[in-house]
Amino acid sequence: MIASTYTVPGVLVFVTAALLILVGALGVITVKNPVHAAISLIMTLFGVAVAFIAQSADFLAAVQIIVYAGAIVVLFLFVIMFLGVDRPTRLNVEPLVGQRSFAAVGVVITVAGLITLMATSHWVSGAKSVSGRALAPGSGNVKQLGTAVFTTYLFAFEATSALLIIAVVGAVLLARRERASTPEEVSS
Amino acid sequence: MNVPAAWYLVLAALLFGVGAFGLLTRRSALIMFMCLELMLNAVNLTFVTFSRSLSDIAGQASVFFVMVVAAAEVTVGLGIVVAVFRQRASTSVDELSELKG
Amino acid sequence: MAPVATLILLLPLVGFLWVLMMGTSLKERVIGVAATGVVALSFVLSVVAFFLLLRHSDREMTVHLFNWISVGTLNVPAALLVDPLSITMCLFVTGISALIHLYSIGYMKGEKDVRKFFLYLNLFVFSMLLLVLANNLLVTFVGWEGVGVCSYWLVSYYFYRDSAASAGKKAFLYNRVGDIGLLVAMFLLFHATHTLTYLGVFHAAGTLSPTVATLTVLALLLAATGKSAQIPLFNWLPDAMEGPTPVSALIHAATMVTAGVYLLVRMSPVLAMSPDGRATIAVIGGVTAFVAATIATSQKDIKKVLAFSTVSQIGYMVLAVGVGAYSAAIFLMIAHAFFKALLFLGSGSVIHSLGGEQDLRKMGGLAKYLPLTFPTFLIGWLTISGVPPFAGFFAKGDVLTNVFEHNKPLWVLGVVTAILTAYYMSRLFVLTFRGTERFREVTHGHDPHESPWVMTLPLVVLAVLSVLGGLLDLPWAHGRSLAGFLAPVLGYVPRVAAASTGAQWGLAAVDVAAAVFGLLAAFSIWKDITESSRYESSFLEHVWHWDDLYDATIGRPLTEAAVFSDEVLEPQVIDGAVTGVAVATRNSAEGLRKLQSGFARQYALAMVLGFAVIIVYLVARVH
Amino acid sequence: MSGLVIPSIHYLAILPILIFFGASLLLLVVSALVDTKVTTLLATAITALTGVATIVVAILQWSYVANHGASTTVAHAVVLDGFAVVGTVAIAASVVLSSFVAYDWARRERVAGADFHILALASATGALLMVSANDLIVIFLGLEILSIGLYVLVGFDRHRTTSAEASLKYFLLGGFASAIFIYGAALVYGATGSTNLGSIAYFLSNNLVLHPGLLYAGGALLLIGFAFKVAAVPFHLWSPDVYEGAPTPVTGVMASIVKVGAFLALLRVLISALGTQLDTWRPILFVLIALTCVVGAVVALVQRNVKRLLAYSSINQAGFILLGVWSGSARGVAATLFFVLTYAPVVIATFAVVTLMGGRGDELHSIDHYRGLARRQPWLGGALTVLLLSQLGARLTVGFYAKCTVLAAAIDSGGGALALVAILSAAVAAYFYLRWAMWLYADDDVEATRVVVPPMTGVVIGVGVVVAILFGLWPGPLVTWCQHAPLLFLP
Amino acid sequence: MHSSIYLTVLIVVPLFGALVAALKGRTPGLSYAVGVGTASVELVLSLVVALLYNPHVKGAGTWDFMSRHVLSAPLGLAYDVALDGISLLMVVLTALVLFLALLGARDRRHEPAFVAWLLLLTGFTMASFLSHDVLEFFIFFELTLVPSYFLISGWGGAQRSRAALKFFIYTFTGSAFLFIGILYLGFMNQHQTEGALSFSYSVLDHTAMSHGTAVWLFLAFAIAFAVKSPIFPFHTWSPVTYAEAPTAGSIELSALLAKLGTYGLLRFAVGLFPLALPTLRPLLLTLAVISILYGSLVACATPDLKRLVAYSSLAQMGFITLGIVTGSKIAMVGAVLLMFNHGVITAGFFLIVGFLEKRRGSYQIKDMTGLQGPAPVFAAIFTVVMMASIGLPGLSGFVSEYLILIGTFGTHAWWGAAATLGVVAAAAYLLWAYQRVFHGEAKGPNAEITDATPKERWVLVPVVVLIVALGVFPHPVLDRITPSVTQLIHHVAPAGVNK
Repeated sequence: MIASTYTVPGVLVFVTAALLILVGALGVITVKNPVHAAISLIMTLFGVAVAFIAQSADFLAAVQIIVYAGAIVVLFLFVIMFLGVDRPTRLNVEPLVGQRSFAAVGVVITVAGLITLMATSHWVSGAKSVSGRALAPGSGNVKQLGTAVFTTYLFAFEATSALLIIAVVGAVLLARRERASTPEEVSS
Repeated sequence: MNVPAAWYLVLAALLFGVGAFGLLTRRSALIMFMCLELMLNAVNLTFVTFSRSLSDIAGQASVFFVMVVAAAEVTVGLGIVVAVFRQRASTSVDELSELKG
Repeated sequence: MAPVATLILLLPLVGFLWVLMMGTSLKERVIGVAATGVVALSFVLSVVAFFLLLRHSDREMTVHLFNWISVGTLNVPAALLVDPLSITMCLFVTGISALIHLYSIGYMKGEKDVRKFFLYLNLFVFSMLLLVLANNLLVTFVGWEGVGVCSYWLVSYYFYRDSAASAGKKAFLYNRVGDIGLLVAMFLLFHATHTLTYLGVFHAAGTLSPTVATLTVLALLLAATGKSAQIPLFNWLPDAMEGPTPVSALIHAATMVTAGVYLLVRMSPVLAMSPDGRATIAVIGGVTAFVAATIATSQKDIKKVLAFSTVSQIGYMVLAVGVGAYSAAIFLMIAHAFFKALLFLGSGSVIHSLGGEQDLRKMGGLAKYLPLTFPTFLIGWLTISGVPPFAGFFAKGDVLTNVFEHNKPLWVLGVVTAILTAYYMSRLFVLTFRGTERFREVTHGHDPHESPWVMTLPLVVLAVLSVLGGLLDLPWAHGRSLAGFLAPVLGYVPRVAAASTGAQWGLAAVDVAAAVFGLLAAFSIWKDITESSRYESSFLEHVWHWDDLYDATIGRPLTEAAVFSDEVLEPQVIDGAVTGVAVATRNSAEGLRKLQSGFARQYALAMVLGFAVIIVYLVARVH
Repeated sequence: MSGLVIPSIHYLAILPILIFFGASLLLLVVSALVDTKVTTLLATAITALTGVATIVVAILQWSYVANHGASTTVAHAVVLDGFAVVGTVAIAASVVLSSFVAYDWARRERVAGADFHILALASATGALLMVSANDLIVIFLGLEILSIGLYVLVGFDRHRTTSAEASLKYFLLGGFASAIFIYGAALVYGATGSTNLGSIAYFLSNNLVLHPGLLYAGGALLLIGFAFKVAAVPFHLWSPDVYEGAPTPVTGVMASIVKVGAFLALLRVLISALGTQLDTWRPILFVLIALTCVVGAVVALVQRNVKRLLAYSSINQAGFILLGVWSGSARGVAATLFFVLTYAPVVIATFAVVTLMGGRGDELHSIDHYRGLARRQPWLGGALTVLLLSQLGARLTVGFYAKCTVLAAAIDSGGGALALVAILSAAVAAYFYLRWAMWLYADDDVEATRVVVPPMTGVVIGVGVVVAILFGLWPGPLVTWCQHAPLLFLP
Repeated sequence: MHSSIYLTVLIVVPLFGALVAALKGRTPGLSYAVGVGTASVELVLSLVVALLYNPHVKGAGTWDFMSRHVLSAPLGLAYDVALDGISLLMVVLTALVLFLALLGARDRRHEPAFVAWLLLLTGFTMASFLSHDVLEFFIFFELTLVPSYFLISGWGGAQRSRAALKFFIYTFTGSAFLFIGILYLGFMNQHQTEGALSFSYSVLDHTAMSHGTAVWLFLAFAIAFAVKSPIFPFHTWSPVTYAEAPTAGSIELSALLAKLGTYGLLRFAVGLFPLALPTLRPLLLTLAVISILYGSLVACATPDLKRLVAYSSLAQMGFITLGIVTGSKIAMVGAVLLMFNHGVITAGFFLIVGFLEKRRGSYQIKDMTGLQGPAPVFAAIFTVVMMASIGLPGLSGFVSEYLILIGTFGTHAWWGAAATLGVVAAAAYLLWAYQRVFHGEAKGPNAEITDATPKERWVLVPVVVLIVALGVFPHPVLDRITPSVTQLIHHVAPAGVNK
């Protein structure tokens, strides 16, 4: 598969996805205005969704759009507006000396290293399909996904409930305004 | 019709790198969160790519959980930002350097 | 015999312990009498032992007391060796000690701490006897150190005088340096012969390699120079005169200072193995005798003069040992003990009469005030000057004759020394008893008075001994004499065999001539002190600047080194290294602390960099 | 298309997790219903009960493991082995102790309600997940549950702006670390074809990986994720700030529960799953350990704020614990278990004392504030001295045997040099522990105000001291217990 | 073979005493009484043990009172006590020194704590001397740090905190190497025997190891012990610590803890790694000789009496080390004897210095002059102690020093000769100090000081008696030491230890 022949549409899809993803990502880290950053984020998310579809993860692509673009980014925008921080910030100054250069060097080395490492092991070295069944394209894999989530990952699935609850509780506690407690409450 | 998995993996790595760089260079907590999201998306992309090349559904299942985690993190994270903003009327991380030494 | 020998040794110790225990409850007088008594008693016992020994078939026996140290091959019993040599030493040590104890009763009357004085004195006698009676080197060493420390205490007896304190310390340290010699000698002998007892060592002496033998002899010589105040360690003795005069007489004239000579004589079988060693000994002795004599000619202090004369006389003894004339050395030692003790006690009597004045320039014309001291001192003077028929003449003659046979240059040196001896003693005599009276301001006009009988009696006895001392070993008394008595230990060398009678008379004549010349010279020069003091060179008065030399070459450098180590090396270098590490740590801590800038983005950066390093390592590992 | 087959679930194995999570849900409901005045006390009681119940369950688990051997359940996602049991006990105990401290703290700070306890229990659930998880994804979820709970707890104190600052810093960096971690999980998945530790181990032991680049990358990323959680240099920078900013009881929780969870999970991943690649990880760990020990000890020398000081001290301790990981042997596993098991109560007790000394507003953390404490209050001062000596590793305190075991493990696996570095760093650390202890006995300003020791906190301190001394005198049983609590998979 | 119960009691009694003293703090003076009582019991007990000790036990060589109980197999932790001629002497010394310190250097500030720490220290020291298990020894060896630390920092002079910290960190660092060495040795042995992990001395001393390993391990051990002793150049903590510590502390430190170092060097470094000895001997001999000469040199210049004693101790430690490493039996016996004698002598020194400080309120030499006038008894006793330290024959110091020197001379003549210079040096600095303090004219406050009180005299009596007795009649002691030393020598003999 690594050396599988590939077709023009495939490449086109990939290029589209790649462009969406990278342009969006660069947008996030370069644009001045947080709102624009959020927009670029959506762009990236779409790109990822495209990549998902291209790799026959249709369901996930859907979730990606709904959850991420639909929920998370909206949440971001909401907070931005709520806090009223949607005015542009100055990017040309970097108070921390050498931060950017070091960051660039570090990140480049890391990413390059990671890619090299992956390359040395021909991108994938795992055993094919530990879970046995080959991936079915299209809707088939929704069922597979469901099965996996409710069998192999049943415990993880249950654990997410804990995760979400604690997230909710936490968010509530954080966002809650200070309730000045009156002395007699603690006098006991 | 597919391009080699390698391409997607490299793409993911780059995305991860961009996210990391953004995290290191942007001062606004909100933007930094977005960068975290970028990184998590890179992970997701990687998972899906492996899932495809291993023709194993587990990878996609993992993505599912990562998304949940991302959601949870954002929820709490934004809550924290709000809390901080209440105290300092700013989302700039650099202003939070009272604790040091 | 065994109990007798043990008692001789223990009596003084008993006296010491008794006085120590009794504490301050005792009266001065009682203490004095008791101390004198025990020593006198052990003298009597020595006499008894002497006669017992004469009847003893092989004139030697060992008295085993108890097992002192025994580890592996090292076995050191606490045991005594009774033989002619040790008994001879016992006799004159105890005898003279007894006399001087008696003298001290009078001399120390009214001193602040008489009890302490007699304590030390008794302890000293004990140590001295231990030194001479021991049957092995280590026990000898005990006595050797014992007398050393006693002399330290007695010299710094007037501790509130800084000069006295320093003198005591100096004496101890110089002796200590000598002790290294004795220790090393012991080590060498032990590892060569696996024993330390004299008899054992002598038995194995034949097997010593020349090197070891020579090294041992030189080590012994070092020990001797320390204890017997020979070059290069002689200059503690004059300072030691800070002690009370009886101490000077007993320790620093008659007994302790001769211990070195005794040691060399005792080790004669080992000396026999090393001609080079003996030659060195002879040279040291001769040179010391001469140098000390020259110094003595210019000293102002009466006791200093006597001190240097002591050094010079012991030089003669060492010289005798060097040329193998052991019995001659012993002979001179005994004779010297008599007349030098006499002279010291006499000078003590003089000082006593002048209320503690020791400066020759403040004396003179004392003859008529000191009816008993004057004649006895006269005898002592003639004896040391070597005028026949006194003991000094025979003893010194005995030595010089032997030297003449072995080593002509040293003999010449000896004769010159004899002249000097006669000269400085006469100078002393003149300045003290003759000429104008210069002591009036010292005595505030009163006349000096003669000392009590306890002090004069010893003078008389010693005077008699000095006169008759020669009888111990007359040249023509073949064998039936000291030499003969000592023969079993030292090997009897008849002089007659070597030198012809004529030669002997010749040498004797030379000695007499030397003595007379010295006398006349002194009398002619020292008629009047004021203008004849130009004959005193400051170079000689300052002991050839010997102390200054040591101070410049050893004393000061060491002191500076010590101060340097204490003030610089220790705190700044050695401890500095430690504190340096501490400081470095603290500084690096401050540095690392800077990294903790408080900026979250920098923390993230640190993580990324660490990440990068790890990745790089892994990439390197994969390729 | 076969029907859905729900995997069999061995409830005993997941019971502790259920109890904890259930308890926190219960508290959530109760606190919504009952008047706040009661709930702080009630919450503490419930937490205590939860802890006790969990420990009882742990005992049952232990006997089960002893009889039937270690096993996995819920589709191999959860593992039940002695190792997990010991971890469970440590976490449960820590939670109970911390909740006691938190109770008195809350009363003092006028913080009503059960929020702390809810979050603490929830986070602890995450820690429990980590120690018994057998799947990278589950570990990741556990990590997140634990972390998210803590992000909130750290920002819990509204009176101090530093609290919120610490919270945000912790969140940002923590999020970064989780991203790295999960990326690592993804790469490992790609390298081995599974996220299940068992399958990974199985795969690695049966296939010789000719091109381990991907595996290495994944492992390294996982390692970094953990290194961040256990605050290993250079991934430690967050911890002093967060320790200082967080409310002191929370700091205690972080120093105990987080470390237990993270270290045990790290052991499981590195030794169970990636144990065959140990030679690759060792050099990395070597550097990490050396740096962690030294930096932790050295920087602590110049700290005036005791919470920061303890943060660095715990960094130094983390270096020691990593020694056990480095050795990668059964002895090393046991040593790590023993260390975390004994370190947790001691450090919680120490922070309990710090909480008391912090006073109203939790501000008084300058070390000068401790001068003459032992002269004013001999028992409190004495207790703190013992706790400090134990962390110093003084003989006859449990700290000594903790260090002894990990050093022994390291040396046994040929890490003499590393052990030497570590113990020399301990010698440096001795300096600030002792200086602190000495100030406790300083004679000056004995007249300063006394702090009252509320009963619950007193109990916690007492427990810490007892642990420190009791097992210091008689470590035998505990050591043996840890020896008999091996990992399910050992290469 | 006698029952090990004696030794256990020896260890437990002081610990128990400490507990009681700490708890009975309320009533004044009671804790002190408890302390003295404990000390007396300990002393009697140690003497009983000394009398019972049998140097020829079947199968145990010269070990007596032996028994071993494993406390934790995985840790290799065990309670393992035994006594041989070498440790016997140290045991008696420990008990004696405690007695002297309590009677001679009472400190009434926070008395219960003071007594408790002192007793604790004694208990730990006793235990380390009795340990027949290397790990156990190490634990107690380290434990002694804590009480000494609190003694110094609690009752010391102006610089006490600095001194205490320096002392602790310095020794702690040193023993880090020891710790690693011990563990390493233990595992090496375990891998060889494939048995349980054990640190028992009699097990470990059969560990086979390469020459290189032996050298490294020896160094690891030697550093710790060199710091503790102390030996040049690891000595710089000792002057400041001895000077700042309270008198009792100085006594315990120099008379006992220092011996822990040399004892460890002899028993563990030399005893366990004889292979390393030939290689390292030149180094150790040189350090020993430097310690002797350098210590004496600095002692000449130091202005403080306690520092002076500290440096003289450094010199004495040099002698002991010399005797330990030469490998000559005679020297080794001498070294062991000197450990004891130096303990007594230095205790005497510190006691007298302490008494003088009580009167003059200073340790500075320049503050004292002509004390022999007003205080002849002090002068006399000081003289005896001083002479013993100088090595005057007939006093205890001489016998040990002489044995060391003559032994060394046989195996390493040049080092022996160099060390012999130390004999002169000792006389130099001590006599000079004596002259400056006791000789001369006593003026002002110096003239007013009172002589030794009866109590002080009684405290000093045992010191003097021991000094004289062991000088004149060392035989019984030597007879107890020699067999154990012989055994040790035989054990290490094949590895190039001559004689």
